[in-house]
Amino acid sequence: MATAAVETGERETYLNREYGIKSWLLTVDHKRIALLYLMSITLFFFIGGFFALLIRLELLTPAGDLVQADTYNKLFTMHGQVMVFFFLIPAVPAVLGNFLIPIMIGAKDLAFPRINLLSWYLYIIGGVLMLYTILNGGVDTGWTFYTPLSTEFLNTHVITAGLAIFVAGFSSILTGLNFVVTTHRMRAPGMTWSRLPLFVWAHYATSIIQLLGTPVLAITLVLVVCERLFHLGIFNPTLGGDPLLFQHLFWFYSHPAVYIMILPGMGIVSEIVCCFSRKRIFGYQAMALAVLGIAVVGFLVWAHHMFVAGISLYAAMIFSLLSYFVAVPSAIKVFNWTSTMYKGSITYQTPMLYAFGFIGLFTMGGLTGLFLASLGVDVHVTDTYFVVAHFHYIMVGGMVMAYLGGMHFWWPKISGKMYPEGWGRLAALLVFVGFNLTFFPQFILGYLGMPRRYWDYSHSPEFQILNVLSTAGATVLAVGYLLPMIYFLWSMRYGKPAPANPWNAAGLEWMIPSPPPTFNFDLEPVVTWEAYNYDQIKEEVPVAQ
Amino acid sequence: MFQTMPLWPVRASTTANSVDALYIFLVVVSALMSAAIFTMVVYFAIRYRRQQGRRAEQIEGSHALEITWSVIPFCVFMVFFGWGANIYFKERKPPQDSAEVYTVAKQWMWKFEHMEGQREINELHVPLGRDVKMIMTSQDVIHSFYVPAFRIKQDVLPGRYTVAWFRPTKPGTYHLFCAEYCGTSHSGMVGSVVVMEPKDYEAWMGGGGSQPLAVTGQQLFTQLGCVTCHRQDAQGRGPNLVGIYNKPVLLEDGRTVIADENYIRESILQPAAKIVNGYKPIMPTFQGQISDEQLNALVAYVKSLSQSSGQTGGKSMAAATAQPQM
Amino acid sequence: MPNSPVAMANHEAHDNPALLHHFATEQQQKDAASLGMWVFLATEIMFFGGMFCAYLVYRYWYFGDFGAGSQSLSVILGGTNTAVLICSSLTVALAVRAAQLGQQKVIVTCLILTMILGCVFLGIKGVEYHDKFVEHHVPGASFHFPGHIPAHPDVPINQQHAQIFFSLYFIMTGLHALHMIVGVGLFAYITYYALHKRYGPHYYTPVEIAGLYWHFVDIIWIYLFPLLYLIDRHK
Amino acid sequence: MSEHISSLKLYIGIWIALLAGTLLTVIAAGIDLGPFNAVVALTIATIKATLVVLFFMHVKYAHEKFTKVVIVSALFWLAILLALSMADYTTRLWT
Repeated sequence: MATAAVETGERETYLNREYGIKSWLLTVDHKRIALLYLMSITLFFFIGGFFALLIRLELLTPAGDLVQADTYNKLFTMHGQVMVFFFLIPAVPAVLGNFLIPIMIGAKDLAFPRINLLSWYLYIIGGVLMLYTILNGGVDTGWTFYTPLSTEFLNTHVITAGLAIFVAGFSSILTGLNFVVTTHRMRAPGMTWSRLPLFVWAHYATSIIQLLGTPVLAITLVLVVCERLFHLGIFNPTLGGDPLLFQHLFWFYSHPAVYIMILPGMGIVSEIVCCFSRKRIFGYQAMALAVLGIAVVGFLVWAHHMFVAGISLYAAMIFSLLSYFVAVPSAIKVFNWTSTMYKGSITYQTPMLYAFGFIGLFTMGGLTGLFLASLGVDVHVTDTYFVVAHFHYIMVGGMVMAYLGGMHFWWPKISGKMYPEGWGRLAALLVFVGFNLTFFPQFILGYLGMPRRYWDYSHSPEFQILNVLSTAGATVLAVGYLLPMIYFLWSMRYGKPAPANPWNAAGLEWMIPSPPPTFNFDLEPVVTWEAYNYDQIKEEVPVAQ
Repeated sequence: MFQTMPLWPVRASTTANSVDALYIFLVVVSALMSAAIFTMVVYFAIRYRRQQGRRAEQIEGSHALEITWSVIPFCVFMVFFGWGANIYFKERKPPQDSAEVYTVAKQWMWKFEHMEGQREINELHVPLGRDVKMIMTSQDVIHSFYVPAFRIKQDVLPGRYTVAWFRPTKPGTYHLFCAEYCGTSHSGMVGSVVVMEPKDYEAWMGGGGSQPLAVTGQQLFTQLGCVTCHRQDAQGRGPNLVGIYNKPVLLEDGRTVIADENYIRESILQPAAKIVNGYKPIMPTFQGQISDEQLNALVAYVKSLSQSSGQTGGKSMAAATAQPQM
Repeated sequence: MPNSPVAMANHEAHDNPALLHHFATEQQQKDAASLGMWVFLATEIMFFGGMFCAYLVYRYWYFGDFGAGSQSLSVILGGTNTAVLICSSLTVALAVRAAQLGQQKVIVTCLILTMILGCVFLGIKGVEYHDKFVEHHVPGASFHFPGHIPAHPDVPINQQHAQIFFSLYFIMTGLHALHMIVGVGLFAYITYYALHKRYGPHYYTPVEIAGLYWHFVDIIWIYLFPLLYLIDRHK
Repeated sequence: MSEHISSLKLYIGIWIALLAGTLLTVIAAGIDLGPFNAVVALTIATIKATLVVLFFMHVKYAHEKFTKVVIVSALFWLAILLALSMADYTTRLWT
């Protein structure tokens, strides 16, 4: 096989094996598909981020003076839809999971490479539908699509937005399907379940949610579209339907969807904390069980989004109680990461800084979640900025921090180049500071009673100072997010070549060259060691330049 | 330009006191928990930073420790749950003698109607120290009745009643927000709740020359011909409505339901849905034929039929102001 | 690689065209495909599950109107369709068996029979839809469903509640029919390869996993039939 | 690769059982059993579904236990959806 790389005399990698647009768009190599995903989710991240900045700018002053009310409603709707369905949910699984899972378990590829490519195309079809929606005037249902507002009262592009999410949902399902089968069927000899990196465990748990939750969202969106087209009445109270049924079905997916976002992040943090503490994870078994526990119990709590929606008093109590059950495995994870650092040999490279940030922000996000699970307090703070702050602590403070940490940790493996460490640390710091400045004031705003999705708060000017702080933080955050993109791109051309194992980390992915060859392993590896065998790795993390 | 920046919302209802107490408890416990975690992370990060000649000590984990830090937080969580559930339970159960305000929400305004017949838009006047029960419905989409100073919030749904209640403890004017996104002018669907000293309230109330809601309902009851079947004796073709409010009703299919506002409402709009035992489903439907305001008046009238027998019907604010304060 | 020596197991390079490059053995490939289909069917259960949830709620609320709606459906046609699907499940199972035994002609015959039965099902379904359309039982502006609910001859049917029943009927059976169409398409594809004697005792994974899908669609119908056609029939 | 090959007799037997079940469920629907009509209908449907899963879909002979885990989890999740939703609907009228 004469490949492009061989002709130029370089070592053949997945990047230089073939060139040309076709070799990318028709690839079935999980690593190339991961990069396709990386490019597309980055695009959507910046689209969603742009909407967020406009929202924050509008809220700088109490009056609605930057955009019109309808425009504002579209901005927060599309910010939510783009970020949730086109960034947060696919980001870690489809980019890092796709790239790393086969390598981590010693496989040449995912079980179904063509389905993997199909799932990217579905994502793109969904994404194009979403872009079509945005460019044609947008949609203003709120990302939650609450009926009967979305079905009977709005005349924006609800149907295309619904279809976009429907199609993207199937992309997510196929990714999950591939991961589950791959984890079961493609492990190398010796790679037992108890030797799997926690990153793989986390994706396995995530896949369960994707597989069993997403279809319910899909059918719910089908019903919303049918309602809009034919006015059947299933969610319309004036035709005998129950709008709360929509909320039940929607949150049955959309609450566990939060765990789709955060569990892979937890997997990343486990890898990073172990590597930069030079230690085996504290309580491997509990960590693996905890992600599974979160995935299962996470399905039992959805109606805590509906405590004031008009559900039965008794159902509310059950869901409140169950919500606390899901907090226990989350608490275990935080304590175990902390304990992993105990008596370690810790260095503060960029990925570790993100991991520190994740632990802190996830702790705060999780603890404020307990406020929301508590019925009496939830009545006051639900649908206010308290909720907005809480879920941004989990999704941005948790998931995005972990995603960036992971991107820095594995960037040398993915690209074969080192990023500039100093800039990396600066960006991590900016993200952390900017994030807290943006979202901490929103907790206070929420308890003060500022409802979410308000375009104009001129009736309550007392909310302004906190909003100004939040907007100031958002600009810092924006710089923090732009920096990595710039220096990652820079490093692709100017970065130092990365060695196979720049961090002296444990795990199969570090035993193959950077960037990996097309089929990952020339020979099928046989695993004879436990995960995070840092006791067998004599070298420390090389000192940063 | 900047007004003062409050860090704590006004506390103006009995519920606000209990919610704040729990909230402060939660803040303190969470602060302690996160302080413990942050201290450990920072301490370990510094204490066990990489040093020449020292290597990481491998520790497998400890089930004892893991169980400890699962069980202890879980017990704390159960306190959160129990305390919060207790508050919620009270929030969802309006006291028997509450004054009642019928509320119709629509894009994008709040319409209130007092038992005395006063109507208000986006402004609600209530007397200090009186339990007030909001009986709410929506004409279009889902809204949410939210008064931060009272720490109460309840979604307002089309097609049914939802209920919220509060007892104001501090005179003043407080924000009323719609907290559920309801379309273009969601952020314009705001108003205020004015809590007045009982004397001022009576003066305000005396200003209007409207007729009580139940009387309006009674007139409708006659006009619409309800009275021909729902007679106040056992001879009517429809059930006698005297004294039924909040009482169990035996249905023809053997089920028993409580005749609350939602049941009365449903029985007017869809009479065939829950037929009282021993009666024929002959009543015509009033769905789409009466407005939400008329429906409220009818419900208020039917409930007023239960007052004489010592039941709680639609109590008015005026009746309230005469009562002893808190 | 200084950290820990990676032992490598050397597998002989294979040149079996049916075995994809990233699998070590045929068994691994077959197991992956079959597990993949099972996992997909699990998601399908939840896909229909959302509909079943809506069905359950409204059946609980509007039982009488659901009974009336149900009685307007033809048990004869629905029952016949159930039998047709069960027969098609048998022919699929026999196609898999024939592949396991290497009986090329039987594979093709069974697959064609399956497709014919699938089309018969869809045809009968079409007749039912047509009847409903003629009777104005299709939800929408011209929806009209007069009559009384079965248990209470003097209670008129609530049009809105009946419309919800028929909405659920059409969406559930419509989604099911869509799955049938996909299934027939899959079998057409497989039959093409069966005609080229692609399948035999050593390789019949496509027949098997398409069969799993078809059986699943059959099972959905096994539940849809009593849930939609047989509510309150005795009244 | 030693896959189980079921006998023709077994397949025909299952087929007859399924057809009989269909007939039975139609007959049972015509008898007034009160609330048990639904129970009987769903029981028959479940028996039929189980026969299809075990014999037509070869789960009885699957050498892989995980197939069963997948089926059971999907049903468990469906049960979560139905049970917890109904926990709301059935208790709304309680006071």
